[in-house]
Amino acid sequence: MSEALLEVQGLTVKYDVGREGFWGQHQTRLTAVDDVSFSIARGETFGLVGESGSGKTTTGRAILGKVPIASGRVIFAGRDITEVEGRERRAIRRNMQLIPQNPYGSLNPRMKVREIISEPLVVHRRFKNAKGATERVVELLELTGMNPDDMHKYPHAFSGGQRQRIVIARALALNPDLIIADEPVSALDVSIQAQVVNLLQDLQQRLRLTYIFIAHDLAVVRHISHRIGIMYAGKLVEVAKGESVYRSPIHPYTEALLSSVPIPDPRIERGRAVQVIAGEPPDLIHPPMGCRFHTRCPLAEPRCREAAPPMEAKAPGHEAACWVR
Amino acid sequence: MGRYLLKRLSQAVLVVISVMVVVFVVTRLIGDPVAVMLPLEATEENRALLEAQLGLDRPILTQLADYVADAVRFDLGDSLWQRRPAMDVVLERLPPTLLLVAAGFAFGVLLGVVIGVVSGMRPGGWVDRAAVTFVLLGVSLPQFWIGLVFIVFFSVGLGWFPTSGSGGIEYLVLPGVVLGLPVVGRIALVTRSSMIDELNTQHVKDATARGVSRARIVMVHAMKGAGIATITIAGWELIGVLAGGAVVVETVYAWPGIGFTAMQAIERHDIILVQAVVFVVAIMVVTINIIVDIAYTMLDPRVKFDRVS
Amino acid sequence: MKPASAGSRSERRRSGGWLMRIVRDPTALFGVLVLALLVAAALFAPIIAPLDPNKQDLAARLLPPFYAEGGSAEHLLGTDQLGRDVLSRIVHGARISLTIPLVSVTLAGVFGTAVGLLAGYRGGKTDAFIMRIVDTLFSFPGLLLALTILAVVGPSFWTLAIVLSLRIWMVFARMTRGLVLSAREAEYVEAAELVGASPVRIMLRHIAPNLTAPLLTLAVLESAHVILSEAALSFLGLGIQPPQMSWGLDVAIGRQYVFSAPWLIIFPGLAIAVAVLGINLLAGWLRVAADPQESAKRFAAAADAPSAWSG
Amino acid sequence: MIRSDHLLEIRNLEVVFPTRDGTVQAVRGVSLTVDAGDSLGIVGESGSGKSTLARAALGLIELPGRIAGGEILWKGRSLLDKRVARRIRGREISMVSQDPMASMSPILTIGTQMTEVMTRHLDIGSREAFTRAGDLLEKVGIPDPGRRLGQYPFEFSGGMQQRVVIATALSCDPMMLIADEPTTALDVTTQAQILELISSLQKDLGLALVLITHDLGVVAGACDLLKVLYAGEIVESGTADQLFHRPRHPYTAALLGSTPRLDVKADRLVAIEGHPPDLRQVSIGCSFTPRCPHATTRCASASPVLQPSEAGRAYACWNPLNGREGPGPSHGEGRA
Repeated sequence: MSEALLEVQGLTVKYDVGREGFWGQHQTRLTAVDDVSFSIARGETFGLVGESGSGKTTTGRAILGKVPIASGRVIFAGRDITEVEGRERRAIRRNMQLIPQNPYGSLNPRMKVREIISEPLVVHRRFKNAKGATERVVELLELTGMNPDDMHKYPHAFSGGQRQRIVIARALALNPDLIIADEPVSALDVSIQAQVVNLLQDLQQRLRLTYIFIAHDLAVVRHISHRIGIMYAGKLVEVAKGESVYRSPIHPYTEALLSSVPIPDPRIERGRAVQVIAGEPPDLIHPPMGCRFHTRCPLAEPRCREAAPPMEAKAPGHEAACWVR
Repeated sequence: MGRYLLKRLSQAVLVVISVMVVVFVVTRLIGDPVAVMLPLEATEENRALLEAQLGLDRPILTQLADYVADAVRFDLGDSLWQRRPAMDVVLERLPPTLLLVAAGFAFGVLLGVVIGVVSGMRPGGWVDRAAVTFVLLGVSLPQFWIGLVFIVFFSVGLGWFPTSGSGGIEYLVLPGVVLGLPVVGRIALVTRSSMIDELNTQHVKDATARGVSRARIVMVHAMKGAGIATITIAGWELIGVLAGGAVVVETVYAWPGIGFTAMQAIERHDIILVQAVVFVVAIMVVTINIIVDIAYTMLDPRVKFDRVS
Repeated sequence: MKPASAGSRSERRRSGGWLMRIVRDPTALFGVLVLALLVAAALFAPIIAPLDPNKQDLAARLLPPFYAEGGSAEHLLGTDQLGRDVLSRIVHGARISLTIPLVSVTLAGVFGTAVGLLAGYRGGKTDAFIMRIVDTLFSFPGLLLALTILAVVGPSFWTLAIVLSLRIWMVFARMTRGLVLSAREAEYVEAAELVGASPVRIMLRHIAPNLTAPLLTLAVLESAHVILSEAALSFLGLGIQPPQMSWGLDVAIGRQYVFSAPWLIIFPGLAIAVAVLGINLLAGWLRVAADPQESAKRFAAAADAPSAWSG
Repeated sequence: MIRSDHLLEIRNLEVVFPTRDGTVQAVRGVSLTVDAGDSLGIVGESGSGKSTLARAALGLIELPGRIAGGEILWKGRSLLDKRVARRIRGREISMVSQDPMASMSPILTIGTQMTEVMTRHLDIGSREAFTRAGDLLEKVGIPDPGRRLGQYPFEFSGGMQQRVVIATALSCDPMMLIADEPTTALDVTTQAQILELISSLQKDLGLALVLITHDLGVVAGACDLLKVLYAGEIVESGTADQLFHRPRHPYTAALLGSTPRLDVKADRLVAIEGHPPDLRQVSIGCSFTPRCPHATTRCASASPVLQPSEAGRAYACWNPLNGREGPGPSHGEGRA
C-alpha cells in the first residue's frame, strides 16, 4: 500500500446545542465525533458507514474544514491542515472536493451549467471567467457523460442523476486528489444510482482519485469501497477491508447492521433469521459510559459498561473496538 | 421557563427605558421645549424662568438621571395645560381608550379570523376572492377618512349613530369599527395563508387518510396551527391599534381617551403630558409583547418544550 | 424526478415577458395602471391639472362637483372654502404623496438592508447585538412617538420623510437578515465555499440575487404604509404644512366642512385609497410572481374547476 | 353495485394531474386485485405512480389531480363515491406513509390523534378509546403507553413515531393496510424492526397488506405477490419468486441488476441508461423503449398490453426475456 493521502488522528467534534439549568449556567455540548482515527491511501476508496447521528457526515465535514475540530489532527498529503484558515484553506480546497447528497440543492438555480462548473476554475484564477473556461467545461461534461450543449442550460432543466453528474464535473474541475462523497446517490432512484456509482468508479480509475464514500446504504458501500469504517454514536467501531467486514464482522454492531439489511431475494429473505437489535442509538449529549453500544448489545458484559474498548487489531488489517470479541 | 420570563421582563424594562431616553433626547437636545411651550411674544426673562422651572438649566446628564428616576416613580411632572400631575391626566383618560381599543381589536380579530378561515378553506373559490377583495380594501382605506365618511353616511345621512363624543354604546360603534377595520384585513390575510399552509401539510393529508372528518381537520388540526401564527400578528395589531390607530380615531370622533389627549397636548405645546402618554403606552406595549409570548408558549408544545427544559 | 424536457418549457416561460404576465393578471394590471397614472400625475401635474391648485376664487367658494346641483364642468370635483379647484389639488397632491414614500422607503431600504446584511453575514455577537436593537425598536409605540418627535422638531418635508423611514427601516433589516441566513444555509452556497470562493464572491454571486425580488416587493408594500402614515400625520396637522399640498392635509381642511361640503374629504381620501390599493395589489402580485411555490398554489386553485370525482 | 369477488379491485385506473406545463398522466390503465390476507408489493421508482395509486385507493386524489377513468371497488362498492370512501378509509382500509414525523400534527398529543380516529369510526367514547390506544401502543412495542399518550410526536424517535402511526392505522381493526414507503425515512436497524412488526401484525390480524416501495430488498421478505410499476403502468406482475428469479420484463431484470446486493460482490452494476420518460408526453409505444436493451421497432410504435402467462404472472413486453433461473447477469459470482 502506498503512502497515506489522508490521516485522521483522534478526531473529535463537539457542537454547542443550547444551555441547561435554571439560569442557563451550563453549556450543553453534543459530541458528534469522538476520537476517530483512520488513514486512507492514495487511489483508495474508504467507505464510512453508519446510521443517522453516527457522526459520519460530521467526520467528512471536519476533514473539509467546515466544522470546528475540538481535538485531534487531520493530515493531508503529509501536511497538518487541522488549523489552516482563510486563504491557505482555500488553497487546500483545490485538492479536496465534496460531492454532497442533494443534487437538487447544491446547484445554484440562477447559474447556467457552464458558470457552475467553471466556478472553481475562476475562483482559483485558472481562467478569467466562465466563457474563458468553455473548453475545460466541455471536457468535464464529456468526462461525466453529459452533452456539451448542456452548459447553456439552468440546473432545473435536468433530472437528479444528471444534476449529480454536473456536481461531479464541478468537483473534478481542479483535478483534486481527494473527493469526499457524502451520500452521493441516496437521493437518486435505483436505476440512476447505478449509473452514478459506475461513473464514480470509472473516474477513479481514469483519474486516480481517492474517495471517502459516506453512506448509510451498506450494499452500495460494499460495492464501491476498498476499505470500510463502521461508525456508531460518534465512534468508529470497526475498520477493515470491505470483504472481511462483510464476511467476518467482529463488532456486534456491525453484525447487527449487516443482518438488518434486506436482501433482494425472497428465498434468502424467507429463510433468514434477521437479528433485529432492539432499542435506538444513544443520546449524544449524555452518552452511556463505557462502550456506546452496550445498551443494545446482546453480548454486553459488565466491563463494557465501565470502560470504552480501544480500537485494536483483531486480525491482519482488521481493527475493531470491542471487549468481548 | 423562569429564566426565560426573567429575560423577557428585563427586556421589557429596557424597552421602556429606551423609549423614554429617545423622547428625552429628542425633546431636550434636538428640539427646544421652551421655545415650543412659550408664546411668541415671550421675553428672555420668561424664558429663563420657564427653563429654571423645568430644570432645563442643569447639566444634561443630571436632567436625564432625574428624569429617569422620576419616571420610575411614575412621576413625569405637571401638565402645563392642565396644571396638575400629567400622570393623573393620563390615568383619567385611559379607561375610555382601553374600552375603545378592546372593542375595535375584538371586532377586528374576530371578523378577521372568521374571514381568514373561511377563505383559506377553499383558496381560489368565489368566497375567497370576495373575501380577499374586501380585506384588501380594509387595509388600503385611510382610517381617518373612513371615520369621516362613516360620520357623513351613518351619522349625518342615516342618523343611526352620534357624530362624535362618548356616552352609551351607540357612541362606541363607529369608532370601534373604524379602529378594527385594518385589523380585520391583516388578521384575515395571515390567518388565510396559514390555513392554506396547514391544510397542505402532510399530517393533514394523513389525518384525512385516517378518516378524520373535514370539520375536525379544519377546526382542530388546521385552526390550532394557524392560531399559533395568528397570535403573533394579533399582538402586533394590538400594539398598532393602541399606539397609532387610537390616536387617529379618537381625534376624528373626539373620543376622550389618551390619543385625543395627546393631540390636544401637542396643540397646546404641553410636552410633559405628551411624554406621559408615550410612557404609559410604552408600558402597555411591552406588556402586550410579554402576554403574546406567554400565549405562544402555552399554545405551541414545541416552544414550551424548548423553554421549560 | 423531473425528466430533462421538463425544464426547457418553463425556462421559456420564465423569460417570457414580465409585461405579458402583468397584462394577463387583472389585479396586477390594475395596480400597475394606477401607479402609472399617479406617476404621470406627479410628473406632469401642471399640464394635467385643469387649474392652478393655489388660485383662490372667493366668488366660487365651496362649489359642489359636476354631478351635483350647482356643479359645473369647470370645477369637476368642486371647489374648497377658498374657491380652489379640488381636482387640481388632487393632481398636484400626487407629487408629495409619491415623493414622501420614495424618499422614506429609499432611506429605510438602504439603511435597513445594510444593517441586515451586516447582521446576517457576520452572525454571532454582531448579529445578536443588532437584532436586539431592532427588536427593541419594533416594540416602540410607532405613530405616537412619530407624533411626539414631529411636534418637538417641527414638521417639514424632510423631518417627515426621516421620521417615517425611522419607523420602517427595521422591517428591511429583519427581512434582509432572514434572507441572508436562509441563503447561507442553501447547499449551493456551501458548495461554493467548498470550491474556495471568497466571501465577497459568495455574497455577490450566490446570496445577493436571492434578496432582490423579496426586498423589492417589501419596498412596494412599505410605500403603501408610508402613504397611509403620511396622510394620517398630515391629517393630524403634523405632516405636510400649507402651502404644500397633500391629500391628507386636504382631508384635514375639508373636515370643518364635512357636513356642508363632503366632497372636500371624499375625493382626496379616495385618491389615497386608490393609490394604496393599487400598490397593495402590485405588491401581492410581485410576491406571488417571485415565489414559484405561490404560483403553483395559484395554479392549483385555478385548475379547481372540474370535479375530481367524475365517477 | 358492480360485481367484484375481491376485497379491493382496481380496473383500468387513469389518474391525471394538470400542471402548468401540461397534464401528467400519473397512473395509466392500472388494474389489480387484492384479496383478504394477501401481501402485495408494488415496486417502482419515483414518478412511477405508486404513491398516486395508493392515495387513489383511499379516495384521496387531491386537486388539481383527478381520476380520468377506471373503477376502484372495495368489496364491490365504488370508492370513487366520496361518501363510501369517507366511511371506509381509516376504518376498513388504513394507510401508513413515508415520513412518520410528518404524518401526525406536531401540536396535538399522540393520544388525541389516536383517539380521534376511533371515536369517529367506532361506536366508543373517548375514555374507552384512550384505553384501547394504550393497548395498541403496547402491542406495537412502545413501553409506558399511559405516559406516552400525553406526549407530542417530536418527543418520539423516528422509529417509535412510525410505531405510533402503525398503531393508529390498526386502531379500527382494518381489513387492509396500505404502507407507502413505510421505512424509507428510517435507519436500517429501525427498518428491520418496523418491517418485522408489519409482517407479524399482518399474520396475526389476517390483514391484507399492500406494501409500496422502491426498495426490492424490502418487498423480498414481506410480500408474496409483486407488481412492478414503470411510468404509470404495471409492466410485470407475479409471485415474488417468479419476479426475482425469472424476470420476463427487461425493466424488472434491469432493476434487479442495478440494485447492489449485500450478499454478492459484483464488479460492476448494470445501470439502466437514460431516465424515466416525461409523463406529460406519453409515447405511443412501450414507455421503456428508449432505455431498453432489447427494444425493436415494434416497441416504439405499439404499446404492449399486460399479457397473462404461466401460473398467475403477467408482463407487458413484445420481447420478453426467456425467464431462466438466476439472479441476473451481473451477479455471477457466488454469494458470500
